[in-house]
Amino acid sequence: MISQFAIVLFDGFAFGMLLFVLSVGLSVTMGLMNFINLAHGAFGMLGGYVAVTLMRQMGMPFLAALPCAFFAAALLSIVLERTLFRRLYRAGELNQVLFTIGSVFVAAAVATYVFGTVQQVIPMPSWLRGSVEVLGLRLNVYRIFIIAVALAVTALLVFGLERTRLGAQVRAAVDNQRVAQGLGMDVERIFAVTFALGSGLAGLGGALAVEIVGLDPSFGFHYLVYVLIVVAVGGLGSVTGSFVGAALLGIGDVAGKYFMPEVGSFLIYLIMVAILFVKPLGLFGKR
Amino acid sequence: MTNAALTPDPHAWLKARGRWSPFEIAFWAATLLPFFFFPSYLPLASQIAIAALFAISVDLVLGYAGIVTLGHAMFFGIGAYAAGIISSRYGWTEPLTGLLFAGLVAGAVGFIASFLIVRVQHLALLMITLGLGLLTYELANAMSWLTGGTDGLMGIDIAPIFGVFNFDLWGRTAYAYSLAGLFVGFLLSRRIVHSSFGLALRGVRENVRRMPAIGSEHRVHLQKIYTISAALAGIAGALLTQTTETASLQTLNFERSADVVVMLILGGTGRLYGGILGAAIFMIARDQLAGINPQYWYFWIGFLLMLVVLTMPKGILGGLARLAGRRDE
Amino acid sequence: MTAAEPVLATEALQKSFGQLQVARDVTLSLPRGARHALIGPNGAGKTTLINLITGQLTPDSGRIVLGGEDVTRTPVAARVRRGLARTFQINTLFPDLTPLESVTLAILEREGAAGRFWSNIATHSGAIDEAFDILTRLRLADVATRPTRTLPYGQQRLLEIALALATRPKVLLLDEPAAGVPKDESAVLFNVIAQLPDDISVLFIEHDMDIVFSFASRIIVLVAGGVLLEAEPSVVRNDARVREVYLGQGTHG
Amino acid sequence: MFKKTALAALGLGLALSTSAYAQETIKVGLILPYSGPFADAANQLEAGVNLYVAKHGDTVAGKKIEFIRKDTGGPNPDVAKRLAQELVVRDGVDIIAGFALTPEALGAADVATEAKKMMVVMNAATSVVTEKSPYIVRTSVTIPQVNYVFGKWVAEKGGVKQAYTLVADYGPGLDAEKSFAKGFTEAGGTIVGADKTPVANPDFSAFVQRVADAKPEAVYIFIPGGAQPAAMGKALADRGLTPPNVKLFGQGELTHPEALESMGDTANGIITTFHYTLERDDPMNKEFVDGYHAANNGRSPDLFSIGGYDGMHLIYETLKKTNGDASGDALVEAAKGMAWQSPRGPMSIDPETRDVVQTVYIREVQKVGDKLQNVIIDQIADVKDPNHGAAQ
Repeated sequence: MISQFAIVLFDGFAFGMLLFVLSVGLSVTMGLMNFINLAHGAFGMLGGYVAVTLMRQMGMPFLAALPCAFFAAALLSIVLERTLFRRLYRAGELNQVLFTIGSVFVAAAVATYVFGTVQQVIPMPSWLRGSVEVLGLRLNVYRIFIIAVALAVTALLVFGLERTRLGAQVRAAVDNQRVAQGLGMDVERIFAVTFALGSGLAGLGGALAVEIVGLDPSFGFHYLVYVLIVVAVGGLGSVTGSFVGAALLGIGDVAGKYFMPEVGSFLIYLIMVAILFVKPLGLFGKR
Repeated sequence: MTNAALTPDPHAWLKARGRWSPFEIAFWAATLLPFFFFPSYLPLASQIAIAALFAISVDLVLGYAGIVTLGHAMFFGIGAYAAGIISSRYGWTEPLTGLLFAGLVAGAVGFIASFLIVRVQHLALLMITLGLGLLTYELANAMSWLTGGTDGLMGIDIAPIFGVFNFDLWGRTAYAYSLAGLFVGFLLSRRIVHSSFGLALRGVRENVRRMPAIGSEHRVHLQKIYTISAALAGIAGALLTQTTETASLQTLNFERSADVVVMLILGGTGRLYGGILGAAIFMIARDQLAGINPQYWYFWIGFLLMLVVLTMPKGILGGLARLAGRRDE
Repeated sequence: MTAAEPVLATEALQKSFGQLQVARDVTLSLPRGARHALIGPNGAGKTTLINLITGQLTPDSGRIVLGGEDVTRTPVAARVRRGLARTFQINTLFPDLTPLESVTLAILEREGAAGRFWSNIATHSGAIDEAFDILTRLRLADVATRPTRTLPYGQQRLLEIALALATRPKVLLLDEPAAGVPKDESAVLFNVIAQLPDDISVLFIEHDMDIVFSFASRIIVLVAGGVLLEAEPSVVRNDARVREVYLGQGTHG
Repeated sequence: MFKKTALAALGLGLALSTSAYAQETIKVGLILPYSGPFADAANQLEAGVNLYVAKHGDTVAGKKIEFIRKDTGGPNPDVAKRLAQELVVRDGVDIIAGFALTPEALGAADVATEAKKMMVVMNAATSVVTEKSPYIVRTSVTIPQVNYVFGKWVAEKGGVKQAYTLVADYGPGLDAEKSFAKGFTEAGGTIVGADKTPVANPDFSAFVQRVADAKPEAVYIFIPGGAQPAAMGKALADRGLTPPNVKLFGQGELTHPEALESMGDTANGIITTFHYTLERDDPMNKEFVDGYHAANNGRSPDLFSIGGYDGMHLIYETLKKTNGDASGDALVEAAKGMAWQSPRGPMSIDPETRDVVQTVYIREVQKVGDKLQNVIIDQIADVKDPNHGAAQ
């Protein structure tokens, strides 16, 4: 019983970490600019398609495809941010919602046109297949890999935010944009960089997700809800919040289904509503 | 100091704001045109009228009271199922009372939900409405003994309206019925908007912090409008059930919640007609584009949404009002 | 309630934000018809005190008594309905409503008629007349039907007062009513305040000492959250501690 | 001369009065979820339709076949009903077809009855569909059809005594669970546990762990095609729930080609029941598959494709039989009892229920060369939907 519980925890945590990589970028950019970017999941989809295409068409190894997914999403996000999204920072949340939903429609149509509606399969290298025995538990190697990647991303983000100049600027801008501007920071530039990083992470998350949840043109819509839950429960602009929120969501989802399969599917929504009712800013939100 | 020529008459001014303009009368007259000029488009027209009523219900909370919601399909679906269930499970086939019943059920659920809704704002509000919507969807799926689950509710049978008008293949009765529902819902909403309560709602939307300072229990206002809006959304859902004799989980899903908000913003919020216009444009565009290319039509819908945001940030009605040089209200 | 009894009184109000004590042991009383000024250097806790009295903030300890009743735990809106109104230092108006609509709304809320959704706003003719009357008194009649956000700043400050008056207050708390208004215009504004009915008790925050000395019948000096002195203008004018606080802080006006 | 003109005039009058006979084209309305989460099903189904038309030409019984495509966006019965109405009143179609999803078919059924048009259900697989209108004919499969006999087979020939069922929590899943359990228990087996997974389920690990805890002899699985089979296969493998440790049974979607590729060798030995098998060794099937590959960038046909292909076959053959009379009554009458050889094998339309009767294949995943594929190990001929009989 204990070992089964541990496995459930492990699986849930791994799923949560996947959601973390997918959503942490949105949390930071929403905290920074109050920009409601519902197209975030579409960057994840792009990352997924880039990874699948590179591996299947060009035989690129998985480990090389992951950074490519990151950079492709980051690059596209810079272009879109410079040309389109920046016009919307002061446009009001409803227009942001409308515009970004519109762009998800466009992204889904383009993906359908280019890649078709078929489920994409990612050819996993053999060292990531199967499971290993750790402390008497059979753990899926790929899930261990996801957790490792997510922890590395967390470490880099925390280090970056705490120790670098850009990180300090981002934190200051999240706390109080007006003051940051007053101190002579170029908030728009900080945001552009953060936006690219966040979208890149979504792209990385998308590439990682293919093996677990599959990939088709509706990816951008399908995972939007999960991403939003992580962001809202964790609290805007907080890496820690997204981490805890994602872990909670993943573990809560899996544990709920394991112990109470009849109500498992709506348990997470119930938990989210309860948390947000008590803490409207999320677990780690500041404002 | 006070110049009599410049000083407005407050009574006349306020009265004028609630008066029917010729445009409005022409608009409602135009809704009858499909009967004569587009008889083969009546099934679509009927569903546009239903979507328009749903959009009006969302406009009441979003456009007039500032409650952004991503979960209003919850009430649409509850109304749809309420109307379907009394027919298929209890044999109550009379449509008008079915409509009322659906409105009451949706309104009651809306009233209960309103206690949660009025206590949160911003992202938390968005996510709680979204969460409640998803919760209702999953609940309806789990209660398949009552709802029919993913297959949809079967065996819905609706008696002729007034015992005379049967729902026909051409959709004449369906459109007349939906249009009547929309018009009555619109009249009610219009009355609310031009009442003192409507003014109070605009006060909440404009500055929620000021409301307590003028002695307003604004949460009571919000609960009231949320309940009314839920009931209207429920009636819209019931209209869909009755005119199509179907009810499915799709009436409850996130897509419907998102679509209605999209229609409303597209048309313009806080104007009642914005919701109607948005619903018409969105659904006609979708029908026409999907007719040309059933696989990629949503590319153009997405393109349209982005274009509207960039060129007409206040929605199509807002854009028209600006073009016409009218004061933006 | 006898005439001598204060309309509004606070008893030993305390409030801290973490280590920062923003109200310490504030005891005040405002008799009927008072014209009291609340002064003090920046950061003395003047606005905080108003927020405590009106209920936007809850005190850590102490009592607030309005018209003989304890309202320490009463919500903001309920205090307003019992006759305690305020204005805001930073305009807190309804940008897209017209002054006529704004003031009518406040009157309807007072009358408990704002929840009626079945009759047109124009049927509340008593409320509309009263609103227009208030606007006329505050010289806003000409702009009564223009959206608030299009009004000049000085008229928006007047609308702040109009909104407060529409609640028919017994006590009116004015938080820097002339903040940001040029000096010549602020005189107009205070003339309006001076003409308020005698039975309204007024407590106002103001930095301009000339205005304070010409309008206040009594002055409360607040420093670091505590009452330094409460006295007649002439006493305050000559008080060494007050001078020191102001000169020491280098605050001008 | 005069005689000739009179004859011509008479002919014209006849043509006008019976325009249904004499018109030059026959319009077929295709109602499918072209957009949204089920877009792939619509694509595959339409590819089957297109392949049939490409192979047999677009003219039948002297009439040109013309398609009008309508998108439902998903399981929306209200939209499907509206589209069916529009097809009938605006586009004047003679036949409505498509219907990948049960709610779509249920929504449109009333329209078929009222407009008296034949409605060809090319996929929607819930038993009840054909009972909703006397004008409905189905060319796909019903879930009880393949699973009831499969339940019996698992107990009798598979030698399994106890099984755990794990199905997606929606209409088709519940149908599958019920009919498999019925066949299985009737043949002496026992169901030791039953779980339902949410339809939109991104992660199966919790459910699979519950199955593993029960240590069953065999597991029966029904999940929708697409991404889920691969995810399910991997979750099972993680828990060591793979043959030969445990016997795995399921409906064909579980082992579709993309899923097998993603699951890898752990899929070896999974036994499934289905009406269409891609690798079935048969010249007609080979021609079908090759043609399909050529027309669709190497993509393989699946259950949707074969449903669409045979649906078109039914439409063509009934039109031939009625000599181009496209009225619903004539076509449905012609369809009743019609039998033919399909790439899937022999099939026919039950004259009583207008539902499909066909061979059910039992397949096992085996390594052929270096590729995993479904190999037919047994087959049961002339299987009807068991529920239609039960209702009478």
